[in-house]
Amino acid sequence: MIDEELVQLLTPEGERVSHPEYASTLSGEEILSFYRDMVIIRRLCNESTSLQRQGQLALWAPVQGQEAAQIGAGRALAPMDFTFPTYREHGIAWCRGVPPEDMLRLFRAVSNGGWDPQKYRHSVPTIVLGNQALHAVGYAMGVQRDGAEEAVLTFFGDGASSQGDVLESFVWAASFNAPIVFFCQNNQWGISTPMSTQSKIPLYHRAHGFGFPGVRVDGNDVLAVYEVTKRALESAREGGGPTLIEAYTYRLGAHTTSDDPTRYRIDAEVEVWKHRDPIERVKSLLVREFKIKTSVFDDLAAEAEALALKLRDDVLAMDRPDPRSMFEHAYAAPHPLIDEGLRDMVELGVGGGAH
Amino acid sequence: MIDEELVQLLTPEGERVSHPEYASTLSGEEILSFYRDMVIIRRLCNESTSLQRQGQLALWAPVQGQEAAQIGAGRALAPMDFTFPTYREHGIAWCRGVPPEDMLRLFRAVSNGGWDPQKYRHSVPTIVLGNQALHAVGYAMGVQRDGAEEAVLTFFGDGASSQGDVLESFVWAASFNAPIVFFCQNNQWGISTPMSTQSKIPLYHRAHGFGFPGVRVDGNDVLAVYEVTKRALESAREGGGPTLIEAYTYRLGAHTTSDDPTRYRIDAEVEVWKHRDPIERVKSLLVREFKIKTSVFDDLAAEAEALALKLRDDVLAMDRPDPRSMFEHAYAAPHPLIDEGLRDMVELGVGGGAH
Amino acid sequence: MATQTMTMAKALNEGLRAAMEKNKKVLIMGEDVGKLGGVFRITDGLQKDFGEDRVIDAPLAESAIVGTAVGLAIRGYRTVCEIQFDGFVYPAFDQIVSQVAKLRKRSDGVYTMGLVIRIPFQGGIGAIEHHSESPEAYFAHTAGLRVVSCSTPNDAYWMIQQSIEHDDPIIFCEPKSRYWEKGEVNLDQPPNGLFDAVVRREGTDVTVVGYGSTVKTALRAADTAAQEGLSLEVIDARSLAPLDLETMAASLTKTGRLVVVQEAPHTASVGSEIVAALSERCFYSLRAPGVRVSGYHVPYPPTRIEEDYRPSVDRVLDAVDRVMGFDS
Amino acid sequence: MATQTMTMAKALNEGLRAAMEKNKKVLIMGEDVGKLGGVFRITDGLQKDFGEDRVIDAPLAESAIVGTAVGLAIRGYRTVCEIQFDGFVYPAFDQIVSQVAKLRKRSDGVYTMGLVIRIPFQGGIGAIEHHSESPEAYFAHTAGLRVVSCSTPNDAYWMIQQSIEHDDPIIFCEPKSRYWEKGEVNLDQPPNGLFDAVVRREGTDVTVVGYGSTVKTALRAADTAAQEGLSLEVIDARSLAPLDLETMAASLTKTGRLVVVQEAPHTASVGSEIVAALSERCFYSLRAPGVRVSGYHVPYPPTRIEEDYRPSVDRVLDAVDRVMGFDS
Ligand SMILES: Cc1ncc(C[n+]2csc(CCOP(=O)(O)OP(=O)(O)O)c2C)c(N)n1
Ligand SMILES: Cc1ncc(C[n+]2csc(CCOP(=O)(O)OP(=O)(O)O)c2C)c(N)n1
Ligand SMILES: [Mg+2]
Ligand SMILES: [Mg+2]
Repeated sequence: MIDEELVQLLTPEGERVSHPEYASTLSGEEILSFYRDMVIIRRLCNESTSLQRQGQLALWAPVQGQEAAQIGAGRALAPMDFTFPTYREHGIAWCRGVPPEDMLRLFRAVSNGGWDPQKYRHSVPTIVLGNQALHAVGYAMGVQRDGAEEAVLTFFGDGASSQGDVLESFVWAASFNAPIVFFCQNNQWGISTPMSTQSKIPLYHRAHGFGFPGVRVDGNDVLAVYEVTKRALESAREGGGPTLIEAYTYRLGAHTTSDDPTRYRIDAEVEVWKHRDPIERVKSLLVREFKIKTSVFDDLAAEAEALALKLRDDVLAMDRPDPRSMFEHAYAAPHPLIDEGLRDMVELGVGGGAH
Repeated sequence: MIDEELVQLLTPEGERVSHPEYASTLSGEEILSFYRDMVIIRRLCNESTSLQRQGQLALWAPVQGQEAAQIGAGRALAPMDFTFPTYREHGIAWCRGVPPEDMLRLFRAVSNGGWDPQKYRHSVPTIVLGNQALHAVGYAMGVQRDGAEEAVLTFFGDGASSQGDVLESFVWAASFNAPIVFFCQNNQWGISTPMSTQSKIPLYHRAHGFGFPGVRVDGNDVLAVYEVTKRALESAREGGGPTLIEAYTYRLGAHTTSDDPTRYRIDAEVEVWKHRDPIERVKSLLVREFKIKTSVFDDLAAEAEALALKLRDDVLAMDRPDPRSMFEHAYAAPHPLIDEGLRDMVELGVGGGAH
Repeated sequence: MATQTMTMAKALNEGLRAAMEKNKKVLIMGEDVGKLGGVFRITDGLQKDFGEDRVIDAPLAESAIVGTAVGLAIRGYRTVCEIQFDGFVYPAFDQIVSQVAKLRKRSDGVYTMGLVIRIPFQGGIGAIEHHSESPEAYFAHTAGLRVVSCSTPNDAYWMIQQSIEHDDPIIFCEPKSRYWEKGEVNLDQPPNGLFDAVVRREGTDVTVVGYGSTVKTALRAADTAAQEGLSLEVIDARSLAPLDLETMAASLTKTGRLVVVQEAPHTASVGSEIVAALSERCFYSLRAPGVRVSGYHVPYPPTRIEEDYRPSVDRVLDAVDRVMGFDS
Repeated sequence: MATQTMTMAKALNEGLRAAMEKNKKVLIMGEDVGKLGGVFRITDGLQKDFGEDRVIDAPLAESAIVGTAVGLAIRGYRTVCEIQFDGFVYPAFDQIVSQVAKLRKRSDGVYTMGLVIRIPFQGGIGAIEHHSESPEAYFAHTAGLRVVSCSTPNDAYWMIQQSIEHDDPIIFCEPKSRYWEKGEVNLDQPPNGLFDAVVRREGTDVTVVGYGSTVKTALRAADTAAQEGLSLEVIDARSLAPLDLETMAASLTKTGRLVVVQEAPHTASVGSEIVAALSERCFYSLRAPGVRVSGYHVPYPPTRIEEDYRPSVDRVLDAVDRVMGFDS
């Protein structure tokens, strides 16, 4: 256990541990399907990194190390819940059904979003740190006004927890008793800024100061993340108001493919966290407790591989958009400057897609 | 006692009570001088309200009911400490030595500030809710870099406690262990917004979530406010980092002279708080314990009266500024648009002061 | 035709009421908008009639007022945010520029940013600092937003309803110094499209463009100028982004002379845009350069001297003289 | 004369180093400015040499970065705030507009707002959204601020030092697409005053004004135009507020034709101001209206198509053709 306050149901070695308040409700089949999601997300993430290295993406924000946090949270959602992600929630997007290629449109720099947020009930990525937390509270206020039994789940990092918008969202969530769960992935770093610059004490304590519960969960333990998130979402749906979940985890990779973490963190730290790998511990459990055979794992790896290859194909097929598309959807209604810009562009002979 | 967490050393009836952590260190003479400050501030405030009613001020932000909070805090300051007020800290300004007429320049609409903030070590009033909390933390970071044994005291209201800037200032103060005390006057209202809209739990709890101490003090008990603030300032000066003080008090008057509180709050509430008047309870103590004679109170009242009359004279003598003064101090160095504006104004025949 | 005389404040109140009656998804949110009815009483009585769920008293945080309105828009609501005074919109600037203005685009048209941000703007009421600002240029510059301003009770009544119905996010600037002035409101039909400029007074010598508070200043200047035999055409821009350049250009083709009157300082302002855009459209008609009468390039002064900062009739007339003095 | 060839990024780094050596009160504050040296490495090595108290890694909150720098200024420090990317300056907008710009005035000249806000701005590096914005007009419009932009390593080296020494708050816009381009830096003396525009190439037919990234675009256009027998005079505005209108007007008096090139959208922009101000000053010299080549009025597009959004050599030449096509 990393600290006593941490909710953990599975040790890094894959041993079950009991917790006074939470117990795993998952069957072996379900755990295997969680494992599958994590394996796929890691594989897709690796593929994306190499696509970026090969010049096929402008940027990539890896999720390695945070698979349990995201799959645990994402699988705890009910279909009608709504999610507000940052730029790194690939695992959540996966759970919501967003096609992998859509997740990469932003990073291929062919879209500022990438998917239909209403269709998947998963908002477009928010890059400005913290902005989405307020959107989530507002959406939750809408849910309240509709009298719907739905919850909202929003994501931010340890770094973003210092932004005024995140902190104001705590004030509002408490004030309106909004059906929202704040999911903070404390991956210990905000680019080069260590967690200790944002707070000297665990982040989940913040919630208490605003008058709602905060829980720290082992973010590398998919069983624990699932139970904690599920309970918080249920509470939100039932009128119990907001919860802050701090998923204590680690960003195994670089901040993004533009980042060079060797400048600011030591290998030893990364090594420690590699031993806490979120995927390995579930595998141990599956092997030991549920006697899952090697062939099953091999099949899943093959499935992930196939998805990665498909992703690669899909990405390579993503053409440069028609420049004229920049004028679409900037406004809902006709606007003279849109007409003027489009006319100028066409007169300049610009148009058409890939080149 | 209003609630168990509240630090109180003097009941509304003027009886001393003991507290496990704080004891009054003040002599009778000192208490009398605190009483004097409160009486004067109330009198000056009433004078300002009537000046406004008579059309001599554009606006006035009354401080009635909050005299103990402000004089208790203001008197706890060491000369080299620095303070960052809102628009309502007339009692603090008084303690810092700001001439009363200077406090009214803003409200007579002849200045956007009113006094020399470096001379009195009391910053200019901040009207945009919460902005000053960050200035205070920055100033405190400067104190740290100078290796000085000084503390910074900043003020905000229950309403402003919801602003991102105030909340970010908590993050920074904790992160840098800055020598700062946050003094929140929870006067129960932010214009028409009740405290319950900002938080369902007492505000001082917020500090704990950010990793530093928070204390709730009876803001109508000048003895308690003084001790709590003094200790927090000392701790800051000695490297103990930030403290949040929530002074639980009440705005007896309107938000400002433009406000009509009958639209949103009931008389009964005001009546309850009138019985907790911060001045009366000290007077009871002075009479009973220190046998202060009526003539002394009469003399103080007369002194306050004289100051009020002088204030009135000073305000009436404040002429409309020369319009050309708007170009002064907008920039430190020459600027073509300043020269151009001034030239245009002079060509239009504008200039000179009162009319 | 049902008409009624009322103040601009009342017209806004009635316009909001009409919009709320028409569409259950319309909400009002802001500081003190409930029991108090807002510091200018624009929302007076609405919470009583529509309930606390539709007229929402906000905690004191502007970024959150706008940020939650974005979330409500995603959920299908249309929130009218009240910013208490112009100088307090800046804490919400990030949400407005990075989210309100861009989310439709980012979502490829899936999200409708149905929200209106009402800002009592400009000076003239003798307030203290931050209560008299003219922030419209910041929003006009921002792609993804639209910015409008009313100058009469009739426009106030209709433009607020048109803004709420519109599918793009709208910054709605209300000239607070005109809140208490009365005018006729036609309750049957809107006078114009939301983005149309309107000729308030016809004239032949100089085109004077104003908006919000400065329309009246321009009309007064036209009165005075008329006595000196000069005929000013006064245009109320109404929409600051997009600008109705057609209406302005038509006037300029006739007069050849342009004066723009605004309270904001002139650098990179709406006035700059009007002058620059019309100098391009009307190059051959222009008999003098377009001239701006603006607030000076200083922080808004203490209000005992604000009338020397705000464009006065004298300053407008001085500008008119200047453009008349050019010969070409 | 000691000169050295270096990139703009290195020149900024050396300029910051020189300023820190000269004045112990100079601090650097921002996200990742310490060990990482900033995401663009502009502050590389400075924390190592000047310590964590002078090169401060900030918690992730821009309003606080600027707000605490204000407090540090009151205490007598001079903080250079690094905003990581243009699109992240908006959370600090309130502090910049309401405090940084106004505190000297509010304190009647007692406070010196000694701070510089460095913003890597404009696009062209293929980044994702919010990393390619041109927010300069917002600041140019704001009384109390000054806004400058460098376009060469030599200017970068000197202008950052001049900005730090200056007693007014300065928004320092760095064209991130030019960070890695090399140029000669004269280590002995500054080339110009901080607020001077500079003629980068002399010409007689059309005056082309750019700043930051667009200076090079303008120079390239001038090369091409020269082949067609057209002589463009290219001015680097350098100071966006205040503008050095004298230098521009002098050029315009000669050429009679003006094109302004900026990445920001044109409405109420610095380009609008240049066109409007010069149309007034040079009315009789103008042979064509001033024309702006700007970003389009849309949110910055996905960067696979950003070169169709940013002013290109083609678009500049097209504008040149347009102003040449006017006859008067
Ligand atoms: C307002 C704002 N400031 C700065 C940035 C640049 N930035 C992007 S990610 C990042 C670090 C965020 O750290 P954290 O919140 O912990 O999330 P993580 O990247 O670790 O998932 C920064 C500073 C930004 N996107 N938005
Ligand atoms: C950013 C901002 N928003 C709105 C206002 C308008 N306003 C002035 S005072 C006030 C209420 C403040 O309440 P509180 O912080 O409790 O202080 P109090 O007035 O009670 O002393 C409001 C909303 C403001 N000054 N600044
Ligand atoms: Mg992180
Ligand atoms: Mg209050």
